[in-house]
Amino acid sequence: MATEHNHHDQVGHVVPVPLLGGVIAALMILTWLTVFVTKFDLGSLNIFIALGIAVIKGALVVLFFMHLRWDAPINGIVLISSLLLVFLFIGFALMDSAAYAPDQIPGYAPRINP
Amino acid sequence: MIGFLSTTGAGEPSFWLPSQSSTIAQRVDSIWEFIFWLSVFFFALVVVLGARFALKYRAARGQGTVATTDHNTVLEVVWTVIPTLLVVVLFWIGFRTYIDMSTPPENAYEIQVTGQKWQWLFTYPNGYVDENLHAPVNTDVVLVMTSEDVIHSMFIPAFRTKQDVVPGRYSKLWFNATETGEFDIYCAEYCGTSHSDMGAKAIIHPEGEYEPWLKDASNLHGRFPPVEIGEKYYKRFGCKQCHSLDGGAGIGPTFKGLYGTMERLSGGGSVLVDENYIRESILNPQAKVTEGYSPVMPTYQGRFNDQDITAIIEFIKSVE
Amino acid sequence: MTDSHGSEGHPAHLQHHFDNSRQQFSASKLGMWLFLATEILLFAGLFVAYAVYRSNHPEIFIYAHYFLDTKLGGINTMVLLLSSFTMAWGVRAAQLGQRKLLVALLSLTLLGGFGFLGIKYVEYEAKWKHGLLWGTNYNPESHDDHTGADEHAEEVEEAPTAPETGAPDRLNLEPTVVPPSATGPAGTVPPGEGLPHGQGAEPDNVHIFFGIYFLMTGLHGIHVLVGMSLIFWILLKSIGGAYGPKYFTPVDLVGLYWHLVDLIWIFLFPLLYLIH
Amino acid sequence: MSTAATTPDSNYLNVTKGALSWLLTLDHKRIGILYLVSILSSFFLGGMMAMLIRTELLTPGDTIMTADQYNQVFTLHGAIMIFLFIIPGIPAALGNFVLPLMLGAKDVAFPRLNLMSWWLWITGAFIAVASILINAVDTGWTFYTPYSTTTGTSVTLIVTGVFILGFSSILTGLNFIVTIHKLRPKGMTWFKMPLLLWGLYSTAIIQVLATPVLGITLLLLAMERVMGIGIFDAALGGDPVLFQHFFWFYSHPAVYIMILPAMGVISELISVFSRKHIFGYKFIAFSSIAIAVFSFLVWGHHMFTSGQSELVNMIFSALTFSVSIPSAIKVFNWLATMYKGRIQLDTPMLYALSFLFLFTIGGLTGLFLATLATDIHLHDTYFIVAHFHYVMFGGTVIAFLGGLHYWWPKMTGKMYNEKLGRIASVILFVGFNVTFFTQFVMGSRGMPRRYFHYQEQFTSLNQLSSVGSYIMAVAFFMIAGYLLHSLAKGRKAPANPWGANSLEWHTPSPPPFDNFDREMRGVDPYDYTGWKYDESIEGYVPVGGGDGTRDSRAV
Repeated sequence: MATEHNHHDQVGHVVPVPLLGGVIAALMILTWLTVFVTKFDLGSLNIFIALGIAVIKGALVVLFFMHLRWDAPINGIVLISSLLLVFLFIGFALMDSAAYAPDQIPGYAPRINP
Repeated sequence: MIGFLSTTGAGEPSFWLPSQSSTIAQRVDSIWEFIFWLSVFFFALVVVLGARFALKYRAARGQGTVATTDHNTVLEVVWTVIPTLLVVVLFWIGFRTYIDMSTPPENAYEIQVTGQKWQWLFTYPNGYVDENLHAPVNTDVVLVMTSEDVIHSMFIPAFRTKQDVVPGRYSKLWFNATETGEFDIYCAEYCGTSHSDMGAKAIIHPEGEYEPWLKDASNLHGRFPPVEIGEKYYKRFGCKQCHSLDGGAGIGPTFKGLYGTMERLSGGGSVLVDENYIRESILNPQAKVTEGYSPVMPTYQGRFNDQDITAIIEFIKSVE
Repeated sequence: MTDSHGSEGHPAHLQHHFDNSRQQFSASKLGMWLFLATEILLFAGLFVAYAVYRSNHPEIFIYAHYFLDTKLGGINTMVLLLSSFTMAWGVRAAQLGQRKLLVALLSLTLLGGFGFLGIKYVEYEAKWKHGLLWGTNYNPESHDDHTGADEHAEEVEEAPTAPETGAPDRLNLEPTVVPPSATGPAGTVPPGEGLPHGQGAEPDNVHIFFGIYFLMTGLHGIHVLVGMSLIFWILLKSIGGAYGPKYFTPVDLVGLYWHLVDLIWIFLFPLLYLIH
Repeated sequence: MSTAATTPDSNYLNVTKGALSWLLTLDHKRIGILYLVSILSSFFLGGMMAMLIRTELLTPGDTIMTADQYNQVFTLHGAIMIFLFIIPGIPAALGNFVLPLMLGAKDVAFPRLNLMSWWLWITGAFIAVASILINAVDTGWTFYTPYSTTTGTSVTLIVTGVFILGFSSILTGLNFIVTIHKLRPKGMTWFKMPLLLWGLYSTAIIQVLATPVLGITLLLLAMERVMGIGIFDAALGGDPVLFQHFFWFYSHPAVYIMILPAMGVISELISVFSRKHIFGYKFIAFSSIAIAVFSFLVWGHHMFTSGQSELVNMIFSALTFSVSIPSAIKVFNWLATMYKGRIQLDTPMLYALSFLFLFTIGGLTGLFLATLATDIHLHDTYFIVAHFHYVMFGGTVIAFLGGLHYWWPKMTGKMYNEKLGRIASVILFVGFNVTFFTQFVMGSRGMPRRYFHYQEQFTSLNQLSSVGSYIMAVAFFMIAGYLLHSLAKGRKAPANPWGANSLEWHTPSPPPFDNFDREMRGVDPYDYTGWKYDESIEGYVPVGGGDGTRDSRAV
């Protein structure tokens, strides 16, 4: 079991512990923050703030915990493509369902309220 | 061959399309025709070139290679741009007509439609229900449709129009018939066993004859003997889906020879099928279920009045 | 045949169709990222369902989320984040060949997984007990069943603070959606005046929220379980000293998977628990 | 130093023996063969269902079965053909065999995942077919809610099967992407890859990114049936139209999973049998990627009449047209490749020409369906059925058959009867057009799809269509006959019977276990100048001598 750090065989980036520690600290603070801001009513801003904080937290995890910052670009492209498709899917589904919502019968659910 | 290429005719069905019987049908058909000839042109281009190359340059087995140019950017850009421009045009004309097809005109005559397994019911403004669509000629008519169970689709080929009918929401379809007569209505969205039998007729009345028809049709009890009314209800309100008239097995007992028999009940005991039992079975179907059948019949409380129920009883009596 | 070849220049872990370790590692990594992309798109469906119902029926979500305990959700978020941290550190330990540290960190990560599922269990059980379930199983206790306000306040442990802190403000802001029928603390609402939590009359089809809640957290929970099994597996292998600077691919890949599970929870938490 | 081509040396078929050596193989070639046998069995099963459908439709009323049986038969025809045959068809069977060979690689990147993919396929297929025996399924392959959530048939079971099949498809796609990225040999840049690899690469992107959405859709559907969660079922407050968004988000890209590899095969065939460099390589390569990207943007055109909003209908109509452009580019490039070539009308080329003819019809009729105004009339009619079959059968299946005949010598080491091959391809072509062209006419005249009974006016067209399907059946039995015969009695195949230059032809037929006995380097796959015809082996040999499987010409 080799314990020494051999640069020639080394594949992948080694992340320093202080950096990992800094990231987890930031994640904790952001978690507290996202709960804290729900105490304030900012109308429709609330969900954007909550999601914004989640995106920052996610980015920290992806970039540092998941090594993407030092990884081959193709892996990042894979991630971004999948996220783009998620947005595409959500975007069209929201656009359409909002547009036909007025045609729906409010509260229609005969098996729930017969 | 001439028939094959003749795309549209005024009113009459052509080789490709059914009769052109609504205002929108003429517009749809002209787009159809445009795409048709465009397709014929490109198809001929590909086939003529392909066949010509295959024959002209055909060579015996074992040939070496040919060295010619393997790309030509100008050519490739040309055959990228031309299709692009053509499809932009296609999109635009198709979209414009579609918007007119999908936007019901204001003040259109409104008929409520319910789709259910497996029939259409058309409710007219005065409350009269019919299994066929009756409408006046040269009038904007809008159908406000919903489904009782699964998705159906209202399809009237002669009017070139179609719209899914979805449970839990209303969808609309409109037309303005340019011809009188009877036209087929189909269900175009697969809905189970009798999907292909879920048809109806669009009956377009001549100018001034629709209102009298509706008045006359609405007056059922004044026009028909009870047995015939019972038969209409039998067809119209979903009875025929479960109760056969010929003794055939179904979800419910057959009506053939039913009246006057003693039926065993699923909870034990038996009952004489008389006026009161039939009446109870219509209004409170779960009360006494015949042995061997599931308690699945919906109640018709509130949908039939006494006169209607009497008519149905008379009809059941008549089936022997 | 893929694990054979102890021949010259071919380490034991190198499969016969790769030229070198670097090629094999980067191939595994790309494969894993592609797999993570499929996971993201698998969850995408649930996020779409969530987005559609939330945007078209916000009243359901505002009403129903009071039944969720933000405190427990927040603690669970932290537990999962911490386990992600120990996992990331574990990858470093594997890369540096620090075997004991790796074993310790993987054990901690696994412990985090257990902690998360334990808290989840508490939350699920409370909902089960109160009939806060999906579809036709949604059958919250009716008001007549209450024997006393105090008992109820204790039982519904997942929503003790919501009415006191957030509800009044929210109610003022959304008057059309949620009628401000009551603002008192839990259990003090007179029967017949809507639900005991004070968030007004129950809107139609609240069960849809719980359907989405159980689908999202359930599918995520299954992923936690799978991740824990994988961590357990590499934990056993790492005790035997299987990983070091030359070969730590499985640790790295399992780490990626675990972080993804964390990543999804990062979004689930505000979407389900922190609704306005 | 062995002499692989001249002596019956060890090859991947005979290197190990016994059933287990096949069922647990990690060799991509054997897995390709396993897949080939599996999907052809499914094709047979699906084909039998098709024959039942066409026989039932000989008369407008009841012919040989009940309405319920008919609904089950067309559902299973669709489900089997799509999920069991055509999606794995070219990628998992032909692709698995040739992709590493074309790359000069020893295997795919993850051989164990590859084997797992096949076993998942077997498991999924077994469950899906078991649902036929247990109460069948009558929803149509589209599983539209709320019909699928309320019908009494075994929907949950088949959905489970298809869910597993989805994983199988994902694993194949994932493997191909990584293999193409990481295992290309020296000298093979992206633009020196054979176009089939571009096709498979684009396909794999869709497989990886779209299939999980099918997974969650089916999971939600199963949950809807088992638990009644009410997302898609209107009776529980759900939204049936939302299900269609979910379903088509996968299932539209899925038709490109079906057609893109077929286009790749056709690019190979047309160039090789025209003895001429492919025309416009980069346009064809990029058009594959473009189709893969566009494929995600057009799903809503399946929902023009569904109650989807007018706004979204408009966007999807516009986006749908965008797919026609890369498709048109490919067709024109193939024609330009043939121009002034030395065209050899061998069986694979006849299939390629059939493809050109049928795919053009399939593509052009798509214009009627992308155009909103005309689609409203044609939606859910036989026009759609015909269009779909022209693209999927006339396109993909024909290309699959072309590819099968093209690589058959490489896979089996045997040549089939060329004359019978040509005759069968012509019979198939005729039968196909008789079957499906009539359906365009029925559809535009207004006959809805999935109809058990139909109006008298459609009788003669339906009968003509059924006759066409019997003609196709004859062709398929012929093909099965001479291919099986070739296994036993076929002439030994030379290493390079067609004079192609992609790397799989630089190794013996059938290839040895490790594919190549030397390290391969990238070549221009469409440069045929290095090969000359040798009468004695009825195949091509390098101009510089040898048989092309050993020398260093490629290096």
